[in-house]
Amino acid sequence: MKNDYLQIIESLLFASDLPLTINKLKSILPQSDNKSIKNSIKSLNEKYKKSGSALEIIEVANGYQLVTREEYSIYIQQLFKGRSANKLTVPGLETLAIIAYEQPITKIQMEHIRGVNVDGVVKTLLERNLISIAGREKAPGNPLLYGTTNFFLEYFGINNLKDLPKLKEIDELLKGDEEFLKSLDQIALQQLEPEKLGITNIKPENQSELELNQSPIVSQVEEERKNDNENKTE
Amino acid sequence: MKNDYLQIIESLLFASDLPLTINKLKSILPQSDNKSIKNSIKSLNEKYKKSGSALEIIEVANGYQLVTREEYSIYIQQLFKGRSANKLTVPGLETLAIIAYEQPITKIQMEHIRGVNVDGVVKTLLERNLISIAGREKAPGNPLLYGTTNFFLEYFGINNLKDLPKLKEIDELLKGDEEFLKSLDQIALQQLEPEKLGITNIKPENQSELELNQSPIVSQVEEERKNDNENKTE
Amino acid sequence: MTYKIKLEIFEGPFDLLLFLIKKNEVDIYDIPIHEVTDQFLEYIELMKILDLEIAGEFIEMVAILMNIKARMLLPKPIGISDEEYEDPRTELVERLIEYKKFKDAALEISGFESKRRKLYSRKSIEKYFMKKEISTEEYLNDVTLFDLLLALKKALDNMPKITEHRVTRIDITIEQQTEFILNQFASNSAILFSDLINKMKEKIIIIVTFMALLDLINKRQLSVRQSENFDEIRIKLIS
Repeated sequence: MKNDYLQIIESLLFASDLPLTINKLKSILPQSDNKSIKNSIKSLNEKYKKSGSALEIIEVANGYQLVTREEYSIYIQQLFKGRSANKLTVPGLETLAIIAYEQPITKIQMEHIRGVNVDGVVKTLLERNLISIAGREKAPGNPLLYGTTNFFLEYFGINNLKDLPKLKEIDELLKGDEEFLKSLDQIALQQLEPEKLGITNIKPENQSELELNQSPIVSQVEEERKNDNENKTE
Repeated sequence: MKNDYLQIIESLLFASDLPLTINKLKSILPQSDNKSIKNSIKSLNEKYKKSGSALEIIEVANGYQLVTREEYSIYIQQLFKGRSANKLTVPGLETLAIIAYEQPITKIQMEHIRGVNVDGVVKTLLERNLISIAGREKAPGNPLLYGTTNFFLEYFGINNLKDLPKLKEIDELLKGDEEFLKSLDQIALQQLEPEKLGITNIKPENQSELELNQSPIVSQVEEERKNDNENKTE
Repeated sequence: MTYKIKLEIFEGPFDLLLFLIKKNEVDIYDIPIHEVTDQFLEYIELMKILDLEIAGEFIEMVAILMNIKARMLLPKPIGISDEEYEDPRTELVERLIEYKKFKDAALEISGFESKRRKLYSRKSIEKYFMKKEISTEEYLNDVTLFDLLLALKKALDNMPKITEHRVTRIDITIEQQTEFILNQFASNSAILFSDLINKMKEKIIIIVTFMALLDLINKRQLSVRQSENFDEIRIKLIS
């Protein structure tokens, strides 16, 4: 099926984010050789040209890559330009999170938590309308205070700041005390007194297998983390 | 240039890794409207079909996306071997279904329906960006509410939440449940060989009930799921 | 190995109950509660013997089933008509049906998932186009509230340490609390559980003490009696 062959190559070139070498294509295509692959790529390119497609296959880095024709780059740039304006960087998101939870907050305070200069990030967040100036602190130098905007709420799909998950909830969400619950369940089970429930054939050996592990239930890390969060930044 | 118009759309769909909404396309294409865009996409799809292309445009997550046709997935999988996320687990799918149909919904409500703790599953779904926090319930304790994301739509290939399959009516639920029985795979019990384990109080009647139909241990659904996970890609 | 994988198929007590109902070919609205309860217990027993983790929900379901079983044995109160009488099984049946509804839906969307995974979209070629204009910082798509949380957690985790930071750590082990419990019997032959814990302020201490107590019971050093539900728990030393 010569025709199918073309389509397999097309699908592979389309799905791959890197140029594909002839060897790679050969390894996937049954009964292919260098010549048949080169010919197929040539046929595909002719087909694209004839049907007036926006795509073409180029030879690059010892391989083949499916790309858009040069003349459409102006449109694609618009696509990405708009998109990057809508995006946040990782440092941006971290700073935004701190502002959201600690507002109103000064730059100095943000830097205290993040440990790095936040000038650039704050500027971007202001430009993006995710934060705004919320007054001045009554302290030496009267530094500016920052807080989140209504657009921030809209962006994250919540109605008001009270809806932001609390630090405790974050910890619960991210960690989940599964181990803890499981160990309690095991004990609960052991305590059921199976005879009374009508289970009579559990042998003592088995019961002993259910014995608890002796490690403290809540790890100290967990405990420390809790304290950390409670005493965090003044 | 009517023809050029098709190509611009093609190049944009090709370049984007996310589905593009009509609004997005309109903002880039000069002098376009909903109708002209919809028509162009239809024409493009017809062109692909006629020329025997490996590509097609699907409607997903309130937008359009250029993807490879299903029949080429076996080849592309070879390209991505070992490089993609696993399929969702059964608890993951069940919890996600509950969230999708009942959103916004609290964890307690999910647990009431599923009858089991959902902490771990919810965390995984959050991490995979399939669900997100959607505010708080106005009820004692103000628990967090959860809902599905745009990526959820993309992941399942549906255009919007209305396209989710209808929940079955009661009588429909109760009859003809081969699939369900399979998924609950009784072989589990057969494999246990109760006698060897020292369980002596299972009466012969019960034992025969525990006996299994001799079908392969793993139902076909399971088998497929396993294979998919092995060859999966994103 | 195999059985471990297989037994996980019952995601929870509802799954197991639905399976038992199906297996016995009985009407969901008329569950023979006695048989089903027995089979449910048998299953838990198997899990125990195989030393599998049994989720608390299964234990909870045993309690619910036992409760329904007991109520079914009671005669219908005099003066209550058939219409007014509520079958003790009703709530459980409704929850089972509700659960089944979503279980079926999950199976359907699982089909969507399989299908969608066969359609490949492009990886972004953004980087080729934007290289000159934007910095090398990674940009994020579709940021959700959860991402915001992760960012906050990361920021707090990486926060420079404050020098005069005080951490109150509660060091408590089961061994310590075992000793504590046994010491209580120096002057008393029996103690009440409530007395044992009522001076404890930290939840974690109460929990560890409780575990120590269970441990002692398990080792048959202590015995525990309670006359009725919610009554005081009396703890005695076994000598």
